[in-house]
Amino acid sequence: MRSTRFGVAVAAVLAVTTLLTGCGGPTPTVSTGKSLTIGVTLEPPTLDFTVSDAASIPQALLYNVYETLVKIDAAGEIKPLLATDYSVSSDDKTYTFQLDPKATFASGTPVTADAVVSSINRMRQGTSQILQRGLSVIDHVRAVDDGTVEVTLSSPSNFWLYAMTSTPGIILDPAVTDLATAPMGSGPYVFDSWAKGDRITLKKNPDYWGTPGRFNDVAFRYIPDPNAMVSAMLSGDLDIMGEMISPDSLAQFSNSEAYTIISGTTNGEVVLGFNHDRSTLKDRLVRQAICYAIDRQGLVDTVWGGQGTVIGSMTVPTDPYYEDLAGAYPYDPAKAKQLLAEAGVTNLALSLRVPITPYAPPAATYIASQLGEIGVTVTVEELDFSSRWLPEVYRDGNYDMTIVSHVEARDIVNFANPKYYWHYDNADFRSALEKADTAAPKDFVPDMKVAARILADDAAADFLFDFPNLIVARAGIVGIGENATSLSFDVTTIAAKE
Amino acid sequence: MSVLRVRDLTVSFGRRHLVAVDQVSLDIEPGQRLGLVGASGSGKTVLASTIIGLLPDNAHVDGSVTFDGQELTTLPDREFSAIRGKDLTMVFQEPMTALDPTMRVGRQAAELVALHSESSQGTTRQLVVDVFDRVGLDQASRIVDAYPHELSGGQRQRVIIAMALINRPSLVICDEPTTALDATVQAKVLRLLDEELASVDAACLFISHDLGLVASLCSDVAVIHAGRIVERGRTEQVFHHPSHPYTAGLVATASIDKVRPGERLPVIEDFFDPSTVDSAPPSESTNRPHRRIRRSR
Amino acid sequence: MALLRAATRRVVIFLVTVLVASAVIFGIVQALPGDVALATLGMGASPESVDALRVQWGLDRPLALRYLEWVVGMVHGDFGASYLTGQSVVSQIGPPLAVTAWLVGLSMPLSLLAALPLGLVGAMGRRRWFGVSVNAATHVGLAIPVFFVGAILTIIFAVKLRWVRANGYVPLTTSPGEWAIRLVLPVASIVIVQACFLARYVRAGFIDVLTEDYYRTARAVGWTRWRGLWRHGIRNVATSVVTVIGLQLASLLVGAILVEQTFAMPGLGSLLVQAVRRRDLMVVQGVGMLLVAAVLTVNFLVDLAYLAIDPRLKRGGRS
Amino acid sequence: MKKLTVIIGLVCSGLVVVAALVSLVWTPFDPRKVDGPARFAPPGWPHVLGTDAFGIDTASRLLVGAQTTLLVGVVAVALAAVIGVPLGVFVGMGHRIAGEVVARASDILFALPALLLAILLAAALGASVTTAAVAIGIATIPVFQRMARAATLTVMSQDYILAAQVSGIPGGVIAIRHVLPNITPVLGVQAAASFSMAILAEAGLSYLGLSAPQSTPTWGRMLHDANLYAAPIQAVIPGVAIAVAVLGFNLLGDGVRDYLDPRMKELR
Repeated sequence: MRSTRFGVAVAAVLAVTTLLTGCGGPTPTVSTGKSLTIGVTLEPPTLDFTVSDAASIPQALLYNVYETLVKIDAAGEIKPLLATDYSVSSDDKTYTFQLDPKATFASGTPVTADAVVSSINRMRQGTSQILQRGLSVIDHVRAVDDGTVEVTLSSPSNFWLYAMTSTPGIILDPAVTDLATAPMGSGPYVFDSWAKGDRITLKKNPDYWGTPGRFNDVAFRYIPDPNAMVSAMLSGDLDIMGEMISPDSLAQFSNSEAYTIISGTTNGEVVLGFNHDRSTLKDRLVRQAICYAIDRQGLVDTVWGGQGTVIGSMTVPTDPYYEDLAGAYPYDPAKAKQLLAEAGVTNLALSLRVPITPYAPPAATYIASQLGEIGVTVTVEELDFSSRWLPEVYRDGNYDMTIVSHVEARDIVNFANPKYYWHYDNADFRSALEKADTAAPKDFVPDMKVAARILADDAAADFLFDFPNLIVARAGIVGIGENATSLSFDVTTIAAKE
Repeated sequence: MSVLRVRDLTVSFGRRHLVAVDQVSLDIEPGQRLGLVGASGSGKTVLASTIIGLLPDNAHVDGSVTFDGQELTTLPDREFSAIRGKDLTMVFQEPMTALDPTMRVGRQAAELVALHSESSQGTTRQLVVDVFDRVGLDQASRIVDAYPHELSGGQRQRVIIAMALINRPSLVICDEPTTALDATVQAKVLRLLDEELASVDAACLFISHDLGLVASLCSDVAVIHAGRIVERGRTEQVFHHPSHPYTAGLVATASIDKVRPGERLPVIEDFFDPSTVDSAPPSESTNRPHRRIRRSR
Repeated sequence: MALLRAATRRVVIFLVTVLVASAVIFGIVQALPGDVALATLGMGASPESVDALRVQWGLDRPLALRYLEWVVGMVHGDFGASYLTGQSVVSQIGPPLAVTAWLVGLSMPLSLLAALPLGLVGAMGRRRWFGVSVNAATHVGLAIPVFFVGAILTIIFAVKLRWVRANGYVPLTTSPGEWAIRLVLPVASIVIVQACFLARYVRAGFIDVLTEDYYRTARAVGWTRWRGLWRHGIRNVATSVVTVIGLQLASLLVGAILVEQTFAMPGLGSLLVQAVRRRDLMVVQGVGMLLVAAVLTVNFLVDLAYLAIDPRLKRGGRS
Repeated sequence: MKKLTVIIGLVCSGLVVVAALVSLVWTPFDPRKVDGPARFAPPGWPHVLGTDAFGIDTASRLLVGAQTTLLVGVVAVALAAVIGVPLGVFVGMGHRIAGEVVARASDILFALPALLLAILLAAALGASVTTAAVAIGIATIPVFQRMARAATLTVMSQDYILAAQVSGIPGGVIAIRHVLPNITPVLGVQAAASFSMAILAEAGLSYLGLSAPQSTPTWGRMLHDANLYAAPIQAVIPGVAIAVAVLGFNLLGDGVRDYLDPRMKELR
């Protein structure tokens, strides 16, 4: 493969920002020594991210407790963290990381090359699919010297370094024994306690090697009930409502002297997934008809209080290769009916089996009503996510349509896996994606745009909207990233003004 | 002065004002024993309940009841309660259910004493044991600690009599006190009642359908029929020379032992036809001013 | 001697019942479709990784063996360990049980305290305006879903007036003040509904007494209406209310989940729902067993309480 | 007063029944038709009770929801009675060992809280109104079993049963001819009470997401989905509807009981 300047270019940017190491530029009037309570919805089943892919684990721990060699900042750029710098070999297969000599784990142990190597190797054993997908491309890892780590890939991958900014790249304290309940990392906060069903509390790492945390403790409170979340915020119990899951209640926080509303983007594409194993849905005309029949802006307005960006493919605005394809299937029920007729489909009846999440059942109600308008009978079923949606829809493919927000970054790759629950099998798309992954960095973005367009043209799914990063903070809380570019709820940049 | 004076007492029930006691007047002198005789449903028990102020909520009372010169029908519950159980007491028909099953009988009696005096717990217990002893309860000191279900019917009725007499009342209302008891026990309890009433010198309104009992215990008798007093007088007088046909019927049916074998048993209707006599059956009273008495049970 | 024999017999029956209950719970729980390994791995799980995790957690071994291990473990006080976190079930049940126990433990006496006067007034005034209105109020209170009551209380007292915290739970040992201020609304919600529920039993109990001859006796010996009813009615009422509370205990412990959900409290019911969703079956079994054993024990104790309250039963006992 | 109770009970439960019947043939709007621009309309015209977050007419959903409410009550009570009553009569008629077994089984069932059953059942079969109703029904079996047993014991102590037994009439015939007719009134009262309890329980299950999906209009689900802050009235409406239904059937049951229970009547 060809050599690349991608890594070098990034490294140049990093050199300038090295000293900032993840700071979002706090105002001078910050106070330290207070506590921060963040209301979020889903509690992790376990804290062991090598076993579980639950997004709630990195939400609380990534960048706060665990650190990675490189991180993603709020603008979607790769920034240094434990590594001050890195370089890529000319064949794009070998990455050499220079570790920050100051870096230590919270336990006091320095972050050495050996620790990094053993951590990465440990991660490669993990059962988590995210870990396996991110790390399977690694051929071997070795410590060049105390402060230098060399990772050799089996083939070049534009996705790899990006994956290393998330859970696959977490560098564990070698002393950690119980990942499920006692995480140990090198971040500005250390894990303090987990009151199951209630909260996870982090406390300040007093010996943090970089810019110290600004709060003595940070609590993630788990409040699944949307009304209860709003009540907690309104009664002054929360500093930040980390996930505003009832956007209709936003009006309660319109007083800008008391609250700040942050509305940005996330990596979550809310997708109306089709089961491509179903004969009717194999037909592109039928899929396109469904896409034309759904008024996505209307859906966002009705289901998510008008918050969220209508998208047209499996990409979100913070992706470097994002292209606005939202106009691909404008709302046109007449056209939808015509396409159905063209496809020769009459009396179409489809199941819409959705997981119980704040967004999916309402979206299903909306979609069922709209598809009813073009004569498609939709039977909605709500399934518990872990215990029923996963085995029945995800594993066994027992569904026609479903709605899920795919929260991981760059999860467009899932469309290249015919075994993935959509059973989408498109050789053109696969080769386009493969081409982009292994392409020279300068070709990555245009190649990805091609791949994304294939999905849109093929109506591989109906890409409903980009899940908004909707956050309410009490006045005085600053530094919250507008766009959630990673799975982390990154508190390292947050401060409280007095 | 009469200990009890009832004047023109009318008691009716419910929205339809069904009359149970109609224009009744009677007097009981201190120490006097008045028998009140009548068939079931004649209004005996309602009359007794009215006197002691324990009518159900839906009763309407008209007329006057004075006890020791005090008007009872308008007396507030709190003041009435101070008289009940002290000067005016009652012995009920059903000894099996008249005692609280969850409380030791001695305590029930002791509370009654404490309720009407300031005596201390210790002396009260002794008083209760004494009274229990007097009413013929063997091993009275053990029985005070018994629960009602541990006692026989006769024992329970003795307890109830003891409770009725313990505060030395001036009037005891006995509502068929022996009906629920075995014949042998009946006689004993009756003798006891006779002695004890005499010993505390209490007047008595003795309600029964049994003429024999009344004759053995009471100096005077009143016959009630369909809510009205139809005859009243000295016991021998009324029983031997009944002036009202209903009384005659009662007496005849009571003397069944005088009927020769093979002969038809007499019934009241042989002597008395309710449709012809002035004693109308319970009627709906109309246009009668009714005062709802204070609710009590 | 007869008493001893009867007691032994009851204990044996009790133990057999508990054992059967354990089999029933194990059977139901194991029959649930779904898979803890898959639930844990989440989206992205591959069949191989699911199988690997199942082997790692010993889920591939025969059912009977796992049942035996579980029962033997429980006899030794070991209820197993959560698949997800590896923590022992006992240590996982502890904190949520404390939350629910506080919630129910505080609500019940308060409900009873409120229900007694309500029921007494309702019984005594059952044909008059004050009793009728009290009775009507209890009927209405009983008909309102408890979580609806909770929501209304939250909006009024936490959001509008800001007198108390909206929701959440802080352990007593962490901060007594916070603990108390967060318990006010959930306890009040339960009390409002539960008091109305109990008041109806209290009322019925007192009305029973009103029709009893011994109440008439009490009145005849000079008790005033109210004091007489209280004096002679309270035991009768206690009998029925103790029965009701005893029978209700399990439902209360689990039913508290409605309030826990409304007030975002990490109680036993929430733990149970969460564990069922994630198919953390050891936890489900553990909580289920705990509840059933608790109720069976309470039923047993209720029988004893009957003896204490109602002397009639000392002979022969309750059939 | 008793009359008033029955009248209010009849009116409230009658409202529910009428609403359910009306919704079979007519609703003001399609209770499933989403109308984005009309969302959160306050009560008025043409949406008498306003609209919900989807712009669906609340009055229409409320009417259709009455069907579900009744369905839950009927299914739960019928299930509980059909299983519980024969067991109760069987035990009450004095089968000693079988009786002990049934009593213990009923203890276990009683010890399993209704909600736990519902959670497990929803986990096994999926959350739906039917699952919820069945779970509530199963949990109510012991109530009917015990009630039927107690009532049967009372009946069995009557002389006419003894007479029947002495004349060699088989137990089954006695059960059907003498016991069942005599315990029916008591069970009727229990049925009304259980009916309202079932309605309330279903609302609770809906609140936990263990009953109807959003597409099925039920009162519990409407309450569950209501946004307390954006449109509190949309929570109040189903809340009141549930209360009216529960109150109605409770009062009806009470009224019937008062009517049947001679002890409740004033003594003459």
